Amino acid sequence: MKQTKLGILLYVILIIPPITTYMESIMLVHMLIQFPLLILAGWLIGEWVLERWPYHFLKWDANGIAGIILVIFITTYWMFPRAMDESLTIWHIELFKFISLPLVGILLRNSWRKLTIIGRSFVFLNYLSMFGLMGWFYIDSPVQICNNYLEIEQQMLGWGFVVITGIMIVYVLQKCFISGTKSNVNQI
Amino acid sequence: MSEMMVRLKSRNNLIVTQMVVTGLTVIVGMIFGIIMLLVQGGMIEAMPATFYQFLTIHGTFMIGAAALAATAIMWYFLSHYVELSKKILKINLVLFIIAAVMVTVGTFSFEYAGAWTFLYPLPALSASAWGTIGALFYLIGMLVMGVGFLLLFIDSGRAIIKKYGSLGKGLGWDVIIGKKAEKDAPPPAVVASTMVTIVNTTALLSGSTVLIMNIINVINPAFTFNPLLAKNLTYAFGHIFANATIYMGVIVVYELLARYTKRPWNSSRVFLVFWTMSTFFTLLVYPHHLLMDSVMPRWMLIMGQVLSYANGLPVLVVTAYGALMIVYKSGIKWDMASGLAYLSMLGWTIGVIPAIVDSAIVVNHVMHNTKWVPGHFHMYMGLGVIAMTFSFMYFLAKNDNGLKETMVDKTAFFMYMFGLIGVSGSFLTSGAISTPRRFATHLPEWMGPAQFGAVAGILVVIAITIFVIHFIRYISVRNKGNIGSDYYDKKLA
Amino acid sequence: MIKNWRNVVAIILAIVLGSLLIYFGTDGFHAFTEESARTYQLHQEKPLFPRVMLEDNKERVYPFSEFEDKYVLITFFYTACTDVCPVLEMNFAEVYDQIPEKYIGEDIVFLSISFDTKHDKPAVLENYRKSFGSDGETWRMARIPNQTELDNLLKKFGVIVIPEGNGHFQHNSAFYLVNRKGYLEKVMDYEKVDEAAQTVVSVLEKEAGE
Amino acid sequence: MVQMVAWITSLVFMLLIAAVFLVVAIKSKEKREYEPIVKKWYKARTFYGAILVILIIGVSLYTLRLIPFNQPVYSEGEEPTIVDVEAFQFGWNITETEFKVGEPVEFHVTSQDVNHGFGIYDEDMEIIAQTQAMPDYTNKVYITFDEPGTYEILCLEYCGLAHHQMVAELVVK
Repeated sequence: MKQTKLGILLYVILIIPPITTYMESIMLVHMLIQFPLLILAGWLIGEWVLERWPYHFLKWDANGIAGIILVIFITTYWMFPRAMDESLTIWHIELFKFISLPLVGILLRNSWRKLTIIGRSFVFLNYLSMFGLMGWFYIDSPVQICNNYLEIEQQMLGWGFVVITGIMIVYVLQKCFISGTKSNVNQI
Repeated sequence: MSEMMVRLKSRNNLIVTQMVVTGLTVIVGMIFGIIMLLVQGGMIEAMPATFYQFLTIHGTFMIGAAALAATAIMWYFLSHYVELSKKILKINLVLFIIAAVMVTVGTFSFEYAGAWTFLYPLPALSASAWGTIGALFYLIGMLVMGVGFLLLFIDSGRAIIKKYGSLGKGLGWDVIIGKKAEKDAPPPAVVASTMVTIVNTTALLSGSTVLIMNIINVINPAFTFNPLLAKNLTYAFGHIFANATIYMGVIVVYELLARYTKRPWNSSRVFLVFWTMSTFFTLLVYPHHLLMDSVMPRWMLIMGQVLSYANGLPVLVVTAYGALMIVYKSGIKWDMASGLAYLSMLGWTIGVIPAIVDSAIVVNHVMHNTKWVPGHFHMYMGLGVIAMTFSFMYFLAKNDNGLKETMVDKTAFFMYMFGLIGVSGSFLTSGAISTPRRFATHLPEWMGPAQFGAVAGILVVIAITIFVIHFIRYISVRNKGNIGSDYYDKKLA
Repeated sequence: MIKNWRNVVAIILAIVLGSLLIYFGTDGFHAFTEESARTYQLHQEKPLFPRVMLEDNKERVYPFSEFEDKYVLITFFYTACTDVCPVLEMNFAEVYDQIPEKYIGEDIVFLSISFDTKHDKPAVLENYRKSFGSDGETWRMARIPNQTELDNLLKKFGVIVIPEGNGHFQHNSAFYLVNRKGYLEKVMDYEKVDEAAQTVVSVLEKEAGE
Repeated sequence: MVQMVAWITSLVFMLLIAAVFLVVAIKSKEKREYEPIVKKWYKARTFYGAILVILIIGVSLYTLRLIPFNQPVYSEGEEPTIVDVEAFQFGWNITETEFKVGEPVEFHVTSQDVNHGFGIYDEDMEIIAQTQAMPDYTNKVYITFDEPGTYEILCLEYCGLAHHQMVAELVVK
């Protein structure tokens, strides 16, 4: 239960208004730090959730596919420039953010271990190309896409995505081309 | 029947189904192709809308069929060496059929005619020729097909890594650097599969990215993307995906000729080096499709030309040369399977020549997007990949069932060979006289080669139909419970 | 298959829920950015131009209702702007030129509203208008001296202005067409001049035909 | 011109390859040990591979000397005529369509909507130059017409149902 406590602590810190406001004031931090931290909080809390209702997850999401589909949809939604804008101006979108992203973490924790290697690789590769596209999109966009952020911030976010994509590519390459011992090869 | 036999049979069943789907798709695709040539030759009339729908369907079906057949070949032989997932193969086939239906509905019911290259922003901006729904059917269909293939290649990558340790080792890098002896090198089938896994995963990722860009743009045209990025992604996808079919298909040549001549076709160090070169070149040469975009970075275009030249080396020096060497004074028994395998190497090698010629920037300046381009790939794909496909079919029929080949089959072989040389030759001639590619109508001076091509095309369709009939005969014999004598599989068991 | 019916249900449910989220999150795939959402919403809502006092380039002061019974085509800008606004006003001038003369001043008035109240005094506006060929009568440039009124207008019309602190602003741009009754009729892309001019002319013609 | 060279070069190499395949197929009837064949032909391969590499380097250097998208160096006092070309579904907006023989011309080609191809055909309907017309970007073609006559512009990138009807004319006097 150590993870759960940590998760709750993280979540509480994230919803403290000054911290929230600060994080949201910088576009890069908003999308690439606050979002992932919220997901991480969910993942940690997932420890308790999965223990509390193990059978529900087993029954309804035995192979992890339903969970991962929801994860993909929710994260895709949060990648729209509009969702980010609206979370600043409309309170119920902000509320939805603080509920849906931790939910992503919980679902991800359950689904990820149930997915086969093929499923995991598929999801991973899709995020890789999606992040690459987002990077290009935010850097190259000739207009300001978000009303609440300056263009320069938008480009910084774009570069953030490019860096993440780069790291993901390096990860894939080292997994596929630098073989370790047989045992860890099995878990791409 | 032993458990092993049952497993093998169910595995072969899937492959056989996949080959039937391919064979039928190829015939349908060819018929559309002939109709287009007839229209261009002024022998029949069709509305431009109809012509371009046929163009779209022809391209999509042929690329799809080639990929499906090639993956069947790769899967069949690769599964002798590594443990592949049958479930994934099945999922891929199902997704492919769904995709084919969606593409057909989009094209014929909703009049989508944006060509198989769906060059952004054409799907969205059709000058009101087709609507959102048609474009979405087509694009999502392609996306579904992409998902199937992506899963398949993730699976092959997983299996190769599991058996050999890494994709690098699948390409035999440890043999190249001398850490492992040549005799322990991965067999050619594994090397080729590894190469294709690497390049096709990349291709499919760029393809799905540009498809999603197109889909968003079609749904909401206010949302635009950078057209040059889209073009790069499209050709990275199209070029690699089309090329990879021959690198999968060639596995059947490696396996068959070695067996027929009873000579070993092993992975030597040179062989491995050249396959690694092929891997990189195939990934890097797609800018030769963009030579006529002077806004591209100059170094990319020059790289496109130089690497296209260099990319001819592996096939000219290793693969084709190896095939010639193994056949030379071998006392080989020629039949349909070995004959088609040998013919496919000829098709591949001579198909590479016009491609190399056209990849020179000065030549491309006057030959890009003329019929020279289809001339090259009809040779390369038609006489290359398709010959490999039918070589594999005859191999399965003979190996599994000992089904006899007749004079009709032999006649079909020559009809097919001369027919396709005729088709490709007519395209190349058209290209040399500046006939533009993808034109619904031709000027009178362009019509001659098109008419010739149409006649040659009819020969090819007849030949292919005979091939497919032979295969269907094999299936009907097979279904009578006469499980064959796949000596190879038995040996494995 | 049957034994994991729950899984199948869950997968279908996930797809349906996810699609609904994306669908409503983008107003039925219409708006991926807030800007497009805003335009879409404005077209749905057609807000009323609020009561404001304008002070124009000739130092005349009057309420917006001065233009009652005329169409008003509006842009929002500030004169110190170095990137978007000059283009915006240039394009505005092109639209002005494309409207048949018989409508100008009679049925339609052009109005550029500055949101830089402090800096853009009438004299500045008077100077600025000349560089775009505005006549100061049928195409006026004006500011709204009362900050509260200005803010209210910007909010109603969804104009977003972020001061950068160095005398510059980040803002969004468009052509706004307000009808004779003072309601917002259309929001048009300022980069597509011909399209905007056509839209305005067709609105005017349609009325004349009635 | 270039087309003919390309066609003949390709034909020669293709026939050469086909001949080799034919000879090997005929020789396949004999049966010999594989070892000596491998030994002999591996040696030959090294030689043959080296020749190919040299050929490739030579041809690359030769063909890359003058790549068509390098702006030509104009002589003193000579100004090229700059012509803006805009392609659209389905036609061409060309700012100038009459030229003189020997006059250097730069076509700056772009597109309003989708990708098109800007192909210049001479009187004999042979392509003499081309570039892609794409939205948001401007590609350039440099050309000096050597012969008077009527030249045609055809679209060389599939752009929709009237793709084959996108024709324009240039007159060179």
